[in-house]
Amino acid sequence: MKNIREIALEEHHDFVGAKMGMWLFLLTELILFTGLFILYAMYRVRHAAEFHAAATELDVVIGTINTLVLLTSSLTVAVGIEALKRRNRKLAKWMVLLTVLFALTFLVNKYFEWSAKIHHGIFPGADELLSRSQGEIIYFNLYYAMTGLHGLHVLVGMGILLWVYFLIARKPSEKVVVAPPNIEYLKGAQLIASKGEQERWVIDEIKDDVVEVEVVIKKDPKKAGVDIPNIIKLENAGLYWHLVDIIWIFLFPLFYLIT
Amino acid sequence: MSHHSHEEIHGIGYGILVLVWLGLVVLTGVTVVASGVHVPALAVVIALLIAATKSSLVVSYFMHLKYESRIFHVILLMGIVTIAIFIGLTFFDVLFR
Amino acid sequence: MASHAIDVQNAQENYLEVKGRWSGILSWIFSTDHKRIGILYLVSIAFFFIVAATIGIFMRLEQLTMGPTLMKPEVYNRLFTLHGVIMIFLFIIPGIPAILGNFFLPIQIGAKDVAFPRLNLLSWWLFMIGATLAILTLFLPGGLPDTGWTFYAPYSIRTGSEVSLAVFAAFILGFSSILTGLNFVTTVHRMRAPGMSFFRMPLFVWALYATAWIQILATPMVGITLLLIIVERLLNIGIFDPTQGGDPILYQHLFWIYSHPAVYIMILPGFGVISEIIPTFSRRTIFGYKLIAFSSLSIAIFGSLVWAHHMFVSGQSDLANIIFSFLTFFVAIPTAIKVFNWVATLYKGSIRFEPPLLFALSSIFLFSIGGFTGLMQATLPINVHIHDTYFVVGHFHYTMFGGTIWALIAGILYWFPKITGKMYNKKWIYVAWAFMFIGFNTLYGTMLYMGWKGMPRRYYDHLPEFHTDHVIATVGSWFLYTGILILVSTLIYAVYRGTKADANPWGGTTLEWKTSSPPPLENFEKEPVVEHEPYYHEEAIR
Amino acid sequence: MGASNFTNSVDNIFLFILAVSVALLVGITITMIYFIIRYNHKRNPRATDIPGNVTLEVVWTVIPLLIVMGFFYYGYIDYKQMRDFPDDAMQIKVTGRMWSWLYTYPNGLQTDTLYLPVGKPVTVNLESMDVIHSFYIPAFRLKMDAVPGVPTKMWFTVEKPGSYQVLCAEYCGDRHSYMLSKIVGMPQAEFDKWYASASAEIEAQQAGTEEAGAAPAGPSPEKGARLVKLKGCVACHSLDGSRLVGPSFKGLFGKTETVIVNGKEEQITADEDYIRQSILEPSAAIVKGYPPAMPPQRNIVTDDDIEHIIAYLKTLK
Ligand code: HEA
Ligand code: HEA
Ligand code: HEC
Ligand code: CUA
Ligand SMILES: [Cu+2]
Repeated sequence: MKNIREIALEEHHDFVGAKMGMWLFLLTELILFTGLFILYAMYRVRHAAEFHAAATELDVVIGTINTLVLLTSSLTVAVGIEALKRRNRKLAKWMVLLTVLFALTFLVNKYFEWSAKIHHGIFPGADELLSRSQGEIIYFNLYYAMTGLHGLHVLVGMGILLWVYFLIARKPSEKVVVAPPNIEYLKGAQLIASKGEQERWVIDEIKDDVVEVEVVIKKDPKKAGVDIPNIIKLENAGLYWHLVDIIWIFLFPLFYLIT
Repeated sequence: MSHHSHEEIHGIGYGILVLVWLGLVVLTGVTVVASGVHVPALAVVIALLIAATKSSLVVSYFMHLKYESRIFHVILLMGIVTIAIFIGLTFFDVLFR
Repeated sequence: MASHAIDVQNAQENYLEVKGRWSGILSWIFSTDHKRIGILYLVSIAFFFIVAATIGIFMRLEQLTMGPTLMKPEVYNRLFTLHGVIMIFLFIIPGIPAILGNFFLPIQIGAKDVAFPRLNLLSWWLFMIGATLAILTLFLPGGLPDTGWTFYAPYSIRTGSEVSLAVFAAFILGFSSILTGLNFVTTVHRMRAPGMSFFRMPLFVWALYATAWIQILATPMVGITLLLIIVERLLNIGIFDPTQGGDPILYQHLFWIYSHPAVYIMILPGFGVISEIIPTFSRRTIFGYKLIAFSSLSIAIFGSLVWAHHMFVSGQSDLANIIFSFLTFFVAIPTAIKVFNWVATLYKGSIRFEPPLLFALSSIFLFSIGGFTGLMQATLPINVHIHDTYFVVGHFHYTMFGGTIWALIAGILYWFPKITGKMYNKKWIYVAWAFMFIGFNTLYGTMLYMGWKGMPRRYYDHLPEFHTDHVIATVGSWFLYTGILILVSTLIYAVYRGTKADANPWGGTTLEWKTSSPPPLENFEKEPVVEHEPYYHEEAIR
Repeated sequence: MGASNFTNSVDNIFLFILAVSVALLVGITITMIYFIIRYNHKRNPRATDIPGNVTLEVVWTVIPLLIVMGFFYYGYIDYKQMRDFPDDAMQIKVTGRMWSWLYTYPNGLQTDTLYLPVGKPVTVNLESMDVIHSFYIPAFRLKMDAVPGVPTKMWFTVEKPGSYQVLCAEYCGDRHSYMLSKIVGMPQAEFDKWYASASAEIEAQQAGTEEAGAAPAGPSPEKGARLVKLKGCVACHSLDGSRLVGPSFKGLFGKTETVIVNGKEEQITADEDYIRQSILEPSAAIVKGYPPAMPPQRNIVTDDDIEHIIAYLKTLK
């Protein structure tokens, strides 16, 4: 049996810390795209007219549909997180699954969009493309680079959401530990242990001479339980997914709506 | 530390989330319609403003930033300022070459 | 899952003795203990450093004579690229944060570990994977890249060497660096011991904190830039390619947006080390604590405003040149504040002159030369003349090698007893210092001189008028190499045969000196409570 | 007087900054050493804690600020001149390519050494045909990148007659360090004489090809010899049999060699057609053992030029 210090090190649940880590990571993703946005901005001011001309060739309808799909997927994942926080595991599962389905829809749409373009000989390095004006070449190269990288992020986000889905769908583990690393903190601390629905345990009977505590909570597997660490995993997955959405919010007008 | 377990429980209501989503959908409609404006410079500004509004909605509600502590706001601010610097200073080259 | 299997009874054991789930080498490469990861980095980084330094020696040998002798131009070009790539991406950027930062940041703030120990291990693995990929290019048909560490387009798009893989390796290394930064920021925010307010943090932690922000905010930029090089090469997405309407100058912007702030990723932790050493050996508190702390942040901020000073003759707009030249000068101010405060800290101290102090002060001296030459380069008309000459090569060796690496060595000497529990032979360190100091200035001082005379960099061969200078520089490199070899052998000898060091051999005041040498697995027997500012020397007159 | 109109001013700024820097460096170093000795623990057993001093901090923030602003100001003044292009300057086009410089005068005259009159402003318009190069004349304290797709320029006045080294300062591949050339400054009268005679030759040649298509002078090995230097062939092809980036021209004509066509090896004899193809479409057949590094020369050499070059290659036994 592991002792409390081991658990503390292994499953050190600093939720705020984990979320902070995720936000910092999102910053790096933002900057990654900033590189491309810089290029877009610079080439756009130089080739404004050609960008406009090229943009007419994109299908605004598909673009709008995809925007709506992503927005809705953001909603579903947000609702899913909310549901899990309220220990409504069933709703959470459905919502995450729905989000994954939306992501898939987005990718399928993108696939059709890209293949239509490629079919018309508009893809990087194609003779048809290279015969156009410089601004148009750049526009389409950027289009492929930016939506491509974004698509990659959709794919990754989908994978993460699926993974979290399976974590949630799994039977909650026997043992739920929310013990902070230090015994001191346990004294008088509030501890949520989700035995069944939304139950709270308050531990305050730890005496001063206690140096070690083992927190093992047996759960009734028949009731819907939630592994608390999964909440933060879903929250972080959600944060990532929203970022993917935000990037699209900018890509959409910059590529589709500048006609 | 376990105090935050509080906050894990009290999230925001489903209703607000749906409202925000509705707002986003409406704004998407607006930006599509507004793209018909035939003043190029203005069109870009409008499109970017709407996109910024939309993303701030996503950030505040869907991403919960409104309910997070100050340090999270600082983190986001750092990112935005950095992006502004990177894009802004590059313009000094391209616009004046 | 992590490899911590701790037996409470034996918590007193130091981190080197702890028996975990794994044993032997596995107990290192799968350890999530920040101290073991620090040592992992130390060993791997030192290995790459020796490889790249040896390449440097070979480059000098080629320059010893005029005309083709030792190697062909295509070999030389690959060597300086490899030298630069290893030195930058595998050595100096991870250098101090990954080795000393990993080891001491948690201890100095009284934490048990970093915020994300497993992520920390992942960073090291990414580092190794990146390094392996970079080396792998040697065995592919195109061979090592031959572009210089800057990978300028369009040359990097056209050359037949294995740029794609090398660039991908750098991309992965970038992620390793980002994850370290992310870990440190979260650690500083979330893991400080009771009483450790921001203004009680040691300055080394402040420096790492500022560095971590640059790592997070700037590194993705080089990530995307290098990705674009890959897609240009493999998928023909011509974004910088002039034949497709691309603008090669924009590549340089993106590259330097990262790579200039990166030079502060390199130097800030070095400044942090110096800020630790000087008060310890002066036995007094540091002069201007807050200013030094904030100057780290302001270097980080100003440092992100000046990137295009690498592009004064690239063809960017004149206005951009003027603005970036102007902004560049501001970086000198926070640096000046640091230097003056360090010097002031010596004032009325009770100075113990020991090897770490010697190296720290030499680092200030050498870095100042690097900094002043930096100001010359920032002056527009001078830059027009000396851009891409050996003057620049001299400048960056003075800053990176003279500043950062001398500070790294100072830090290693300072914390060596804490890390290993052993003390080295100080006499030999002084001998090594003499060789290094003389060699260093002969080698790089001469480079400054010939650069001013007009010797371009990345030249396989040189014109007769530069021959004497090259010979002198090469001889200097032998002294330098000798010095470093003495230093390293002294330290390696001390690891095995050194005398036992006690917990606080230098009289330091920060938390790492309040635990045993080497520290126990969780750094402290009992979580420390902080009551003073970091450099509180009890015996000092107040 | 300096070699160019900028030589002296740049040197002066440099010396000024150098002097200030050395003074500061020496000052700081001496202070450090003095403190180390004066406050050694043997002399000063107990340290005095001084956590800071606002006045001092302000002083050493403001003074360095003033100093560096001074540096910027002097630099700015001089740089403005460098970028203030005179209207009456002579316009020269400088083309960089792997790995040689080509100079084109206003009347179309092309040379591989840049002859210039002393005392007359010259604007150099740079362009590159492949990767980035950088046109560097150390004696003039000037350089500027030649960027493919982006026109760049610089200007100067040669002030002293003489021959000045031109280097390439942006890494551009294997023979970057051999991308050398010269600028020769000569008094105006001498320059005019040279310009007239060199141009006359060009005009004669152009006139010749235009009007008398029926009676060409015939391929001339001498012209060919000049062309391979002017057009930059010798940057990659040696004339003495040694291996540079490409195969040597020596003994090339009539040789039987293995080339790779569409990935398959073939034996060919280097006849006129093959050489023509090699120049205009190098990628069609790559000589075994060499990289596909030769750029197509379609815009560089004319069909006539090629005939001269072939004639010259025939003489290289
Ligand atoms: C550790 C790395 C490091 C550091 C810290 C610096 C610091 C600085 N660098 Fe350097 N630099 C590099 C690494 C670094 N550099 C590298 C690697 C390159 C070349 C890359 C390549 O092309 O391959 C380069 C190139 C480079 C260039 C481009 C040169 C060219 O290619 O044309 C310029 C131009 O402005 C420059 C300027 C500066 C300045 C102004 C500082 C300032 O931060 C310096 C500030 C310090 C001081 C001023 C000295 C200390 C202060 C005092 C002693 C107080 C008194 C001072 C005053 C009163 C002024 N650097
Ligand atoms: C930190 C960075 C660093 C360091 C330390 C060095 C070290 C050396 N450099 Fe460096 N150099 C660069 C970074 C560095 N270089 C970069 C970025 C470039 C630009 C590349 C480009 O153009 O793309 C460059 C370019 C460059 C050139 C210019 C090439 C050209 O333009 O043609 C030359 C020329 O001689 C040179 C020489 C040397 C030599 C002789 C050494 C050393 O060999 C000096 C001797 C040092 C040692 C022998 C150290 C031995 C170390 C150990 C034994 C391990 C100790 C370990 C611990 C203490 C942990 N370097
Ligand atoms: C950038 C380098 C470069 C330049 C400049 C260059 N070449 Fe080449 N050349 C090569 C290389 C490399 C090869 C071998 C590979 C190939 O066949 O394409 C080659 C091959 C040739 C061949 C065929 C040689 C053989 O052995 O079959 C001829 C002929 C030739 N070049 C002529 C010229 C002429 C004429 C010029 C100038 C107008 C010129 N080259 C300029 C690099 C160059
Ligand atoms: Cu051309 Cu270097
Ligand atoms: Cu820089």
